[in-house]
Amino acid sequence: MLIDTVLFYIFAVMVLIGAILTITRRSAVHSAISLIVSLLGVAGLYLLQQAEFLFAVQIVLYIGGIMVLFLFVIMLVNLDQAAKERQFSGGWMVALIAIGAAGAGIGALLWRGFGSLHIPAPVLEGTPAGLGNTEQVADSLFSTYLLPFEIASILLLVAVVGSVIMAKKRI
Amino acid sequence: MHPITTAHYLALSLALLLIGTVGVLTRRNVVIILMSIELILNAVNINLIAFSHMWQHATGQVFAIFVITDAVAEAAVGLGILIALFRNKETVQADEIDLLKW
Amino acid sequence: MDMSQFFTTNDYFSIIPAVMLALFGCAILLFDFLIFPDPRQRKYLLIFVVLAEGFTGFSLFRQTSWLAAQNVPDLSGFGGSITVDGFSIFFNWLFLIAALIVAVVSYKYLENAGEHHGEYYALVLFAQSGMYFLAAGTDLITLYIGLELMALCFYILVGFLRSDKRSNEAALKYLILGAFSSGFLVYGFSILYGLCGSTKLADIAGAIAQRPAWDPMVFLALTTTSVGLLFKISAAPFHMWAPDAYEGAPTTITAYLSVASKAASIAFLLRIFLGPFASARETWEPLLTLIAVLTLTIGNLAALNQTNIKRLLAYSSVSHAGFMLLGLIAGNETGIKGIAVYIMVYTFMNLGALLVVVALRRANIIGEELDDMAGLVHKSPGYAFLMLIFLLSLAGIPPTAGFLGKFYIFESLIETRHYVLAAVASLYAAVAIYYYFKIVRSMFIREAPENEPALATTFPLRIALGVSLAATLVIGLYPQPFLEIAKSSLLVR
Amino acid sequence: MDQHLLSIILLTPLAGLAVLLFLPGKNKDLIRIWANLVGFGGFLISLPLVSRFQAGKPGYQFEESVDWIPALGAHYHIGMDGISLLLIMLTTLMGSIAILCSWNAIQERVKEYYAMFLLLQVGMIGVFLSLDFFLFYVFWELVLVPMYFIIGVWGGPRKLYAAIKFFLYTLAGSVLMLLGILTLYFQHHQQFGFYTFEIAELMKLNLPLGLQQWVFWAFFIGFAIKVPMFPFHTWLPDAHVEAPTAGSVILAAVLLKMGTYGFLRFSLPLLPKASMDQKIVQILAILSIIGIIYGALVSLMQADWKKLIAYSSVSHLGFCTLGIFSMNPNGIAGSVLQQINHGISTGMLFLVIGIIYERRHTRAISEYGGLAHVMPKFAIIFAIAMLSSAGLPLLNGFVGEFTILQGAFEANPIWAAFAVTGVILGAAYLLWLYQRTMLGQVTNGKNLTLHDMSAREVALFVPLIAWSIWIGVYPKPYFDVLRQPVSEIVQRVRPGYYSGPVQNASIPTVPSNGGAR
Repeated sequence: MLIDTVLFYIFAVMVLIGAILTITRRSAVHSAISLIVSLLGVAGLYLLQQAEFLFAVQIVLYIGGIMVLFLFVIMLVNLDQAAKERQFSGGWMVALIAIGAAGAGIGALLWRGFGSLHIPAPVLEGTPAGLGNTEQVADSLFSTYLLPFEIASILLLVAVVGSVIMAKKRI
Repeated sequence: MHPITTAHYLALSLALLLIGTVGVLTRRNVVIILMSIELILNAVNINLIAFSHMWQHATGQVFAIFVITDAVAEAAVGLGILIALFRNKETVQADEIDLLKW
Repeated sequence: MDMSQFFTTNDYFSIIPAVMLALFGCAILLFDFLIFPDPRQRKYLLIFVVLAEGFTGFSLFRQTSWLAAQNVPDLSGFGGSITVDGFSIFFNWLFLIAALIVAVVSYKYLENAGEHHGEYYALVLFAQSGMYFLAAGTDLITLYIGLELMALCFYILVGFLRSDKRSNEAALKYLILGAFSSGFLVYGFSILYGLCGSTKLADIAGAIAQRPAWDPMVFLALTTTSVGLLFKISAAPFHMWAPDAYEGAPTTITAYLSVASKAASIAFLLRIFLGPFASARETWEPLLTLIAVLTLTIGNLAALNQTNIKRLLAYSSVSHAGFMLLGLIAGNETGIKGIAVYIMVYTFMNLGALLVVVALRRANIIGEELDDMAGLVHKSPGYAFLMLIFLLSLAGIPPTAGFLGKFYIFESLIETRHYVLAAVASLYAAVAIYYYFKIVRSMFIREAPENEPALATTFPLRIALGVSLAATLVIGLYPQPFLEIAKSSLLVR
Repeated sequence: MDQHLLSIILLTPLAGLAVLLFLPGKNKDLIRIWANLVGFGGFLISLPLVSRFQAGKPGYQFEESVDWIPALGAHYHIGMDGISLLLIMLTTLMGSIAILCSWNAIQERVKEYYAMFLLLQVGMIGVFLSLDFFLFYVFWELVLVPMYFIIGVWGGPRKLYAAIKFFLYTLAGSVLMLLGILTLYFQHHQQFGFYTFEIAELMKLNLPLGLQQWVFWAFFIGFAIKVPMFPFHTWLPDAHVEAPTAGSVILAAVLLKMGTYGFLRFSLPLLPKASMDQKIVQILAILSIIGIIYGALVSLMQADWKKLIAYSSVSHLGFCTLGIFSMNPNGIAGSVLQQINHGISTGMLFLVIGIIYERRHTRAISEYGGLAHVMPKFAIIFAIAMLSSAGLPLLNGFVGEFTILQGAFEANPIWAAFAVTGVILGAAYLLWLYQRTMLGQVTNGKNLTLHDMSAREVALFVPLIAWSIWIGVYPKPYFDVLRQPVSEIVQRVRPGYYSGPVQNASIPTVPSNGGAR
């Protein structure tokens, strides 16, 4: 158990430090790299929670796909200019309020203890023995969640069409 | 040392949500704003996976897959629009996008 | 393996309209470059849209008659992911009307703006299929993916005028704020899922009902979910995207966005607040009351000094969202029916008003400023008269349809003894007259600038305006059948 | 015929409007002739009402009722009693006169102008006929739009401001009134289990005093803005000054009466307890008296001819509301009669101003003087109008004011004492106006060449003068017509009034048992 606890804290620190660096770095490339660190931390947490399939998805899709897309755009639109300019917008007032409100919430949570959340202790019906994580996910995805899966296919089609329309010079 | 519970994951995800929110609200660079949104979606996924583990079924993981799918789609379209805008205007700073009042 | 257990007749019946939309959407994408490479032939794509809506309408009709024949209130498919009931069918008719009208009037507009057609129509249909799942979905994941499908289509459609900076900017702002808010929404969803281990709305409702009032988890889920939902219906303080997106988008899309997307979001909001959160009413009622008053205030006051018609109508649509929220706050049968009536009449009158703005765009005039409306009554008296009717309806003056929506909202507030809210809302209804009549003043009282061409009228546009006008007047003068339709959509039983 | 007479009267202008829309816009004379035909036809069609109306018959006559929106309990239910009879006759007559007087004054956008007038006519007639609250509200709001355009398009230099101010004020009042209506509507559902807007049904409600008071104030705001009563009157001078002559005439003669009619038809019968509440009655009476005196004093100081008459309306309408809140037969009957009188005499005064304005295009009193030498016919007609407004015996104004003062005295002698000063001031500002404009030598050279009134212009005044003399000399038929509806209202508000052995002099001493059964 101890090793799990230690790993949790290691990954959690990775996630948080990565995230803070993402939103504070001046250069977009640095931000992107920090984001990768943060996403890796999240992937680690997936492993801790026995979501191996999600771990793979996170590495391949997120870090391999989305981040490449980001880096590609950062290279494409020249950001040298942006790096020299003012870094933060005028939204800091709203941000301050958001931080204050959320901080108060988290503070109250920590002060009253996690028990106050009343997270229900589930009645474990026993996991389908002998099924690996990927099989479980697949089982769920293609039976109960068949419909959203189909809708997601249209969603991705729209995303492809949309990014092509937007990014091409002339159709 | 306390064992790690679902509540720990919840607290972590709340913190990540907060960081992402601050990023969206304060940064000028649109690319970084989009990255902050990715942080928020990852906060969601941490929750989902933790709850999925807690309930001992795969529903949360399936949900997380959909969230990732959506993140991909949004990022692709968002960056596409960004390129179209950059072509017309040569800026990626959120508050310089000011033809319409922000 | 027996496939029938995966895809039953119920499953088929529950999604057939959305399947029609998606199929025709794909067909348009294919035909666009395979069969009609010549741009002049592309107007035939409209036939596909009309066919798609025809089949969708037929499917909706079959759903209704199926429900009636089986004598059941609803039909759920895909293991409870989706539920077809009076509510979903009612809202889908609204989406259908809006999409059809918007698509047929877009042809000339796109021509004038020099943009491509194929993807546009496909996206309109895909967006509508997303709305289908928003109105019918009873599962968090279905709702979320449906919402994203709709939103993504709208991000692209808002930015469809790619060479127009305003359009690019509007799309980017809409996307950033939209993605941000749906992040919050899905965060709330993740906690809802955590609370009961299921993503079905009915299960969640049961789990939440067993938790104490002001439970921190429920509160967290409620606030984060509300941020997303309120953003989608453009309630203050989450309304900032609306004026920008409305102004920058092609006007046809502004119409689609302000009508169909708003109706879908209202349906979504009702599904969530009257489903899972029904038992947490004492938590969200004060919250929503505050939001509603703020929405009415900001919407109405900000509209007062707008000079761009689309922006003005955007703020007015913010204030309409406030009125609809009031119906939810009242929360009794009259209130919910009021929301249905309100969104129904809003569909027609707001479509009509924006279609007049569409007609204002001709050869090289963008025609979105109040000045462009000056003296319209001399050049195109018919359009000025139409606009007058739509504006009166938006302002809620009887005997136009808009009065009926306001009537129900006020009545529900009175019934639930929210007298102060009713008084505040009624005063804002009077304030609204001021800015709607700024447009009227411009059209009827100011003089027209010299040598401006008359409005661009096409046959489809005239038909669409005629339909909107007829609906606005008929619902106002003889609402009985429409009230019965709205009543059939009640979620509270 | 009889059972659809009211519908025919209501729909005549609407049918005329439908035909008007298809007339060629270029042919201005054709449009004018048609609009006048419709206006005059509307008056002729309403004449049978006078002969067929049976004075003294309780309840409503010529009733028609059809289900309109069953889901809401709204009906197309129209009918009339003595009060609405008089107001309908006033509306149809003043409507046709207002249309006639626009012949020369309106040269631009003629078709739209007459269309708006006919629409306005439908709304006004509908308001006075509706016996269903929903229908009433629809007509009440319907009036706003054409009036906005009449002021806003064909008005004076500050027309935009005046038009939107008129619209905003009235609308703000009427949406609050709507809340009051909805409260009654809902209470009826609570008590009887079904939704209805029928006034007869709503009168069966038994509401506690507190709720009645709230609803009363909601109605009050709607009606008082329309009347207009004292603190809500500021839109009136603007609207009157900027409106074209016909607009002013119809506004003063008919539109303002919608407010007083509302008090009589809805506030009093539906909310008897609140209407007899000491505080409410006193506040309203005091506001009325302030209106009377304030309106008169401000009139004295006006340099603008039309504004003077506009403020005099505030004063005269103060008499009408004072009569209503005297809550006795004299006060209420006098109030209704005074509403008619005000319609006739102020209508004439605005016509007079219109005639002189068409010639000189100014309304400043200082521009005129000694007109009697140049325009003798004009001077005579103006004199009659002025004296009728000032309340000279043998003309209509006297009868109304006298009856109201009688009623006010019965309710509270102090009220009557204050109100009498209003009569005196009224005579003062009118006579002074007449003296400054008509008498003496012609001081301004521009006035020397003015031509006197034409036959068409004189024709406008003939029916009005005849009517005003009729009321002044022989008012009995009017009181006969009014007796029954007025006694029904009084009976409703003060159930013991007619059976009580000795009538107390003032309301404060009457035991407040109103509404209790």
